[in-house]
Amino acid sequence: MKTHKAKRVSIIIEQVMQRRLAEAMHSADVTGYTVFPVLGGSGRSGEWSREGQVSRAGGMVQVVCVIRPERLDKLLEAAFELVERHIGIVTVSDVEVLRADRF
Amino acid sequence: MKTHKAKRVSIIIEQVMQRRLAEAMHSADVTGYTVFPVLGGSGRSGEWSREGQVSRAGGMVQVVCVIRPERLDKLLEAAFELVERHIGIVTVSDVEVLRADRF
Amino acid sequence: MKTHKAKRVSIIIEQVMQRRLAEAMHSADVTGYTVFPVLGGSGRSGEWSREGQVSRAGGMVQVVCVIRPERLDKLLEAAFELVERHIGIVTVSDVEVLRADRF
Amino acid sequence: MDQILSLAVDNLVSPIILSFALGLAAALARSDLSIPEAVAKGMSIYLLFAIGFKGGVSVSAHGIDASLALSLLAGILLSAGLPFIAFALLRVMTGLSRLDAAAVAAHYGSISIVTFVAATSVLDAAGITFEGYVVAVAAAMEAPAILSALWLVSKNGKRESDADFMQEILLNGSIVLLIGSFLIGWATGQEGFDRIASFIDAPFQGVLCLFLLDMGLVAGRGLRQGSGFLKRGLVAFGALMPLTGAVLGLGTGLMLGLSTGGVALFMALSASASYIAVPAAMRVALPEANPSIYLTLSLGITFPFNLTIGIPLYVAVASQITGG
Amino acid sequence: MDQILSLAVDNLVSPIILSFALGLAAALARSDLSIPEAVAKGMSIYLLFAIGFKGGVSVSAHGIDASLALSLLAGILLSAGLPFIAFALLRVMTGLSRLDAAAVAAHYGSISIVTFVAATSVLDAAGITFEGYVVAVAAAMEAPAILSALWLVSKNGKRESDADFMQEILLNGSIVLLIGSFLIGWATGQEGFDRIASFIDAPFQGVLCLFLLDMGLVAGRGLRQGSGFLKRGLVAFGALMPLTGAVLGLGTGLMLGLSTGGVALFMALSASASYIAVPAAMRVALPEANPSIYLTLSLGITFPFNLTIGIPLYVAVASQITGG
Amino acid sequence: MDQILSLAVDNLVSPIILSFALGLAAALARSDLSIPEAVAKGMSIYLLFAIGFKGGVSVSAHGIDASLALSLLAGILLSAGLPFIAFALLRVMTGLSRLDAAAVAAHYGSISIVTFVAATSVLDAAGITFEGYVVAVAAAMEAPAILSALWLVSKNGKRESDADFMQEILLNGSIVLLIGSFLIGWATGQEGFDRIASFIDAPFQGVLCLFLLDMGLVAGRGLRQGSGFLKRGLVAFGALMPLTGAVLGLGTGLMLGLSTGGVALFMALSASASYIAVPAAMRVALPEANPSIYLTLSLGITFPFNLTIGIPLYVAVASQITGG
Ligand SMILES: Nc1ncnc2c1ncn2[C@@H]1O[C@H](COP(=O)(O)O)[C@@H](O)[C@H]1O
Ligand SMILES: Nc1ncnc2c1ncn2[C@@H]1O[C@H](COP(=O)(O)O)[C@@H](O)[C@H]1O
Ligand SMILES: Nc1ncnc2c1ncn2[C@@H]1O[C@H](COP(=O)(O)O)[C@@H](O)[C@H]1O
Ligand code: NA
Ligand code: NA
Ligand code: NA
Repeated sequence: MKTHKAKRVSIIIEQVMQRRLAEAMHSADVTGYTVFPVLGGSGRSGEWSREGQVSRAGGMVQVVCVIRPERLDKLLEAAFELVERHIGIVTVSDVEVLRADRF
Repeated sequence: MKTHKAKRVSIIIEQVMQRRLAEAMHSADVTGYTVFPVLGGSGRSGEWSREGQVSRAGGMVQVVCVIRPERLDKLLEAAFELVERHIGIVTVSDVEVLRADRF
Repeated sequence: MKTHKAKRVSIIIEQVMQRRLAEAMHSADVTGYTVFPVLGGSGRSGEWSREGQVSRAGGMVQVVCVIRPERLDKLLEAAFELVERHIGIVTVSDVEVLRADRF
Repeated sequence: MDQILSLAVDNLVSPIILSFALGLAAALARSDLSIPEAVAKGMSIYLLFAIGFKGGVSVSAHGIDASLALSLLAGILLSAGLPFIAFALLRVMTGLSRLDAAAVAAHYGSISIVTFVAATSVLDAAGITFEGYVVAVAAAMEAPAILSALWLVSKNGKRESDADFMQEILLNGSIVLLIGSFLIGWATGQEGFDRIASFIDAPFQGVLCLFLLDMGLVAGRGLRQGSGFLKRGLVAFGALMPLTGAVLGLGTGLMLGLSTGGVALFMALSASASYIAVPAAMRVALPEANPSIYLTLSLGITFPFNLTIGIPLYVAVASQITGG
Repeated sequence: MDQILSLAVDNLVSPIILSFALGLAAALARSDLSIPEAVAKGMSIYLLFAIGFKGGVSVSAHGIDASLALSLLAGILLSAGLPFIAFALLRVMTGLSRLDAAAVAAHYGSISIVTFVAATSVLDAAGITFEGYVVAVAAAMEAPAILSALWLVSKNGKRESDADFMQEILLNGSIVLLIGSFLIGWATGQEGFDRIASFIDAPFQGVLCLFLLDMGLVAGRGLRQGSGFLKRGLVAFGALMPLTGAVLGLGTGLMLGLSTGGVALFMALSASASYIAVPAAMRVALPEANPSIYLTLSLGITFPFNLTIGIPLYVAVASQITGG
Repeated sequence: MDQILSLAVDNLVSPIILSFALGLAAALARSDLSIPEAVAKGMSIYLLFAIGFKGGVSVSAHGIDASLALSLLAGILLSAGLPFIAFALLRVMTGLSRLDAAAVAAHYGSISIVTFVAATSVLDAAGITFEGYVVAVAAAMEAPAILSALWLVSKNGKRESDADFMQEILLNGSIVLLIGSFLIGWATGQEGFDRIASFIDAPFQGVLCLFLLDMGLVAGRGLRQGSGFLKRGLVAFGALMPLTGAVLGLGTGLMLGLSTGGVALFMALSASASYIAVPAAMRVALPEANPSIYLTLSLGITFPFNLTIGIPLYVAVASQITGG
C-alpha cells in the first residue's frame, strides 16, 4: 500500500505539565497527538513507579505526535522550551503513514 | 548481537473496534500483536481524555504489531478496511528484532 | 534543532519479571528506562487481556530504553538472558534525541 | 401544582442533585477534580447490581402478574418507536443530517439507567412503591432503539447488522448485569436480600451521590468541549423530547394499569436518553455520525433536565393522574 | 445425607453462588461485562483485610491454646505434602510432562483464599463457629507448596531458588495483608472491631458477591480460551484432587482436635487450589510450564467444584464426624 | 501527663495507626503488597466528601457565628506565614539550598487532609466536639503557602505565577471537593445526612484504615528510596516544625475562642505538611527543587510523627489549656 514519510515525536513528560505541553503544541499549530500512560521508570533522578510513588501527583505520560517532516522543527522548539526546565525525554523517529492528508 | 529486520505497525483505533481489528488481523494470518492503553489525545475531531470523556465507551487503544517485512502489505490492507470508515492512525517503522523465528 | 543518534530498545516482558529486568539493566549500567502498561495481546501462546485474564498476576509491561548506539550490545545481552527463558519481545529502532548528554 | 413545586424543591436540595451540580460546576470552572475511570465503573456496576437485585426481590415478594410480560413488550415497543418520533422532530427542529439525526434518535429511544435509579430514589423518599419488574423493562428498553435507528439510515449503503453486532448490543454488560442480578434477587428473595442488604441497600444513596458527582464532572467537560454544537434547535429538542417520551410513557403505563410508581418510572425511562450503550453501538455501526452531538445532547442537556425538572414532574403527574 | 443435600441446595441458591454463576454465564456467552482490574484488586484487599481482622479479633476473645502453633505447623506440612500426591496423581491420570505436572501440583498444595472466605460464610450462615486462627493457617499454607514443586523438578537444571525469590513468595502481598490484619485484629480486639465493624463486617457478604461475579467472569473467559487443554484426565483430576485434599484436611483437623468449623475449614483449605500467588511464582521459576493448564484447571474446574459441591460437603462431613 | 500518655497509647493500638504501621512495615520489607492507584484515589475522594459533608451538616445544626469568617482568615494567614518560619529553620538547621528550602517550606504551610481526618477521628473517639466549619478552614489553608514559597524565591528569575497557575492551585480537586461537599452538607443538613449516613458515616473508620494502609506503603517506599536525603538536620526539622506549627495553631485557636476540639484541629492543621497538592504545584513552579527531599520529609517523617505522637499530644494540650 502507498505510504508517506512522516516523523514520530515522543515526549515523556510529567503529568502536571501535560496541559502546558498541549497548549505549546497548539501554539505551534500541532493539533494531532496521542497521550499514553506511563507506569514507572528510572533516570538520573532515580526510580519511580506509579503505584509506589510517594505522591501520585508525580506520574509521567508519553505524548506521541506524528507530523510531516517539514513541521518537525517548529514542534521541537515548542516542546524544548518546556522540557528544558522540566524532566522530560524527547525522541524523534522516521515512520510511514497511510493517509498523508491527515497530518 | 545478531538482529533481524522487521516492521513495526502501530494502529491507534477506537476501543469498540478492537475486537474487529483482531479478527481482521487473524484473517490476514497476523497472530502476534500487543495492545496498549491510550489516555487521551487530540485530532481533527477535537480533544478527548479518558477520565474526562463524555462516554467512557469512547476510548482508544494502540495495537502494535511486529511483523516480517514481506507480510506488511497484507496486514495494512486488513487494517485499512477498518480504519477507513473509523477514526484511526496507522504508522509503520523499521525495527530490528532479536529472534526472527518468532515473527 | 540539533539532534543526536540513539537507539530505542523496547522489551515486552511479563510483569513478574520486571524487577529482574531492571536489575539486569542496572548491572549493564543502563539506568534510564520507562515502563509502559500493556492491556493485552496475542502471540504463539494465545490471546490474553488484562481484564479478561485468568490470573491478574499474568500481565505484561513494555520497558523502553533510549540508549547511545555504542552501549546497545551490552543492554541486549543483559535483556536476552531473561527473555530467553521467558516470554518476551525485543525490538530495536533508530531514533534521534534532543539532548545527548542525558543518555 | 403545589405538590409539584415542593417535590421539585425537595429534589433540588437533595444531596444527589447537589452532588451532580458540584461536579458540573467543578468541570465548568476547569478544576482538575476527577474520579478515576475504574472507580466510576465500579460504582456503576454496584448501582446496576443493587437496583436489579432489589427489583428481583420485590418480584419474589409480590409475585408476578400478567403485566410483567405485557410491560416488557410495551417497553420494547416504546424503545423501538421513540426513535422515529425523535428523528422526525430533529429533522424539523434542527439542521442535522439524516445520519446525525438517526444517531441522536437511537439515544432517545434507549434509556439512561442513572435517570431510572434517581427516579426510584425520589419515589422511595416519597414513600411511593412501584412494580419490581420495571427494572427488567429498563433492561429490555436498552437495545431496540439501536435497531430502529439503523433501519432509519439503512438505505445509506451497507450497515453493520451482522449476528456479531446483534450479540454485542444484546449482551451488553449493563443489560446482562441488570437482568442477571434481577434473576438472582428473584431466586434468593427476601432471605438473600437480608444477607446483603447492608451492602446493596444501606450505602446506595451515598454511592449514588458520588456517582452523580462524576456524572456532573463528565457532563460539564462535555458541555465545555461540545457547546459549539448546541444550536438553539438542538437544546430545545433536548428538553422537548424527554417530555414527549414521558407522555408516551405515561400513556403506556396507564394502559398497563401500573401503580403510581410504575407509571412514573415508565415516564422516566421513556424520557431518558442513553449515554453509554448507544454511543458505543453508534461508534461501531454509524462511525460517520458526530459523537459530540449525541453525547453533548444526551449528557449535557437531557440528563440534567430529567434529574432536576423531569423526575419530580413525572412523579407529580403520575400521582395526580393515578390518584396515588 | 439429607443435611448434605439441604446444605448443598441452600448453598446453590445463595446470592454468592448465583453471582459466580452469572459471571460464568456472561463470560461464556461473550458478554462484554467486566469489572475493572483495580476494583477487583480493591475488593480482594478488602476481603483479605476483613477476614484477617475478624480472625484476629476472635483469637483475642477466645485466647490461644497450644493448637495455634500445632495448626500452623500442620498447615505448612499439608501445603508442602499435597503437591507430591497431586504430582503422582497427575503422572498417572494425565499425560502432563513432569514440568507441567509439578506446576499444577504447586497450585493444589497452596490455597485459594476466596474458597476459604466462601467456606467461612457458609459456616456463619449455618451458625457454626471456628477457631479464629485458622486464617493464619491459611496464610501459612500459601507458600510451602511452591518449594515442593520446585524440588520435584530440581533435577531439571538450574532453578530460581535464590534468597530474592524466597523473599518474594514469603512476603507476597496476600500473605502480608492476611497476617498483618490478623495481628491488628488480635491487638485491637473487640474494641477495634466495634470501631470498624460497619466497614469490615456489614458489607462483607455483598462485596463477596461482586467479587465472585468477577471470579465467574474470569473463570468463564479462562474456560473459553483454555478448554482445549482440558482433556478428560485433567478434568477428573480437578475434582478428585480437592476431595483427596479434603480427606487429608479432615484427618489433620481431627488430629488437632479442632471444632467442627475448624475441621471444615482445614478441609476447604486443603481442597482448594491457588490461582494468584502460585501462578505468579510459576511464571518466575518455571516459565516453560504452560500457564493455560494450571490456570484453567484451578480456576475453571476446582474453584467452581469447591464453591458449589465441595464446601457444603466438607461442612456436612465435618459436622457429621465431629458431631457438631 | 497521664492523660497524654493514655491517649497516646490508645491511639497507638487503634486499627488506624496499626494499619499505617502494617503498610510501612510491608514496604520496608519489600513486600509486593500494593493498593491500586484508582482505589486509593477513590478512597481519598470518599474521605474528602464525607469529612466535608459532615462539617457542613454540623454548621447547619449549630449555625455560624462571627468566628467562621475570622477562622478562615486566620487559617489563610497561618498557611501564608508558616513557610517563612519553616524557611528560616531550614536555612539554619540544614544545608538545603534556597530553592529546596522554599519548596519544603511550602509543604509545611499547607496541610495534610489525612492528618486532619485522623485528628477528627481521635476527637470523635474521645467524645470531644469541634466546630464543623474547621473543615472549610482546612480547605482554605491548602494554597496560600504555595504563594509564600514562590515569593521567597521570586528573585530567582521568572517564575510561574500567571492566572492559569493561580486557578490551578485554587481549583485543585481536593479544595473543590472539600468546599463543595461542605456546602452540600450545609444545604441539606441533618435530613441530607440521614439519607446518606450509612455511606459517609458508618464505614468511615474502616475506609480510613485501608487508606492509611496505603499511606504506610507509600511512605515506606519513599523512605526506602529517599532515605539518602534524610540528613540528621532534616529529620530534626521534620519533627520540630510540626511542633512549631502546633504552637502557632494553639495560639490562633485560643485567640479565636474555639472549643477544645477546634483548637486541637487548628494545631493539627498547622502541624501537618502537604503531600499531594503542594508537590504537584512545586513540580510546575519550581521544577529544579528536588522532590525526593520534600516528599520524603513530609510523608516519611512528619506524617508518621503527627499520626503517632503529634495528634494525641495536640488533643491533650488543647484539653488541658481550654479546660475541655
Ligand atoms: N534513557 C532513557 N530511556 C527511556 N526513558 C528514560 C531514559 N532516561 C530517563 N527516562 C524517563 O524519564 C524519567 C525522568 O528521567 P530523569 O530526569 O533522568 O530522572 C525517568 O523516570 C524515565 O521514565
Ligand atoms: N498527528 C497525530 N499524531 C498522533 N496521534 C494522532 C494524530 N492525529 C490524531 N491522532 C490520534 O487519533 C485520534 C483521532 O484523531 P482524529 O480522527 O483526527 O480526531 C486523536 O484523538 C489522537 O489520539
Ligand atoms: N509479533 C508481535 N508483535 C507484537 N507483540 C507481540 C508479537 N508476538 C508476541 N507479542 C506479545 O508478546 C506476548 C507473548 O507472545 P508469545 O510468547 O508469542 O505468546 C503476546 O501476548 C503479545 O503481547
Ligand atoms: Na428513552
Ligand atoms: Na490446597
Ligand atoms: Na501545616
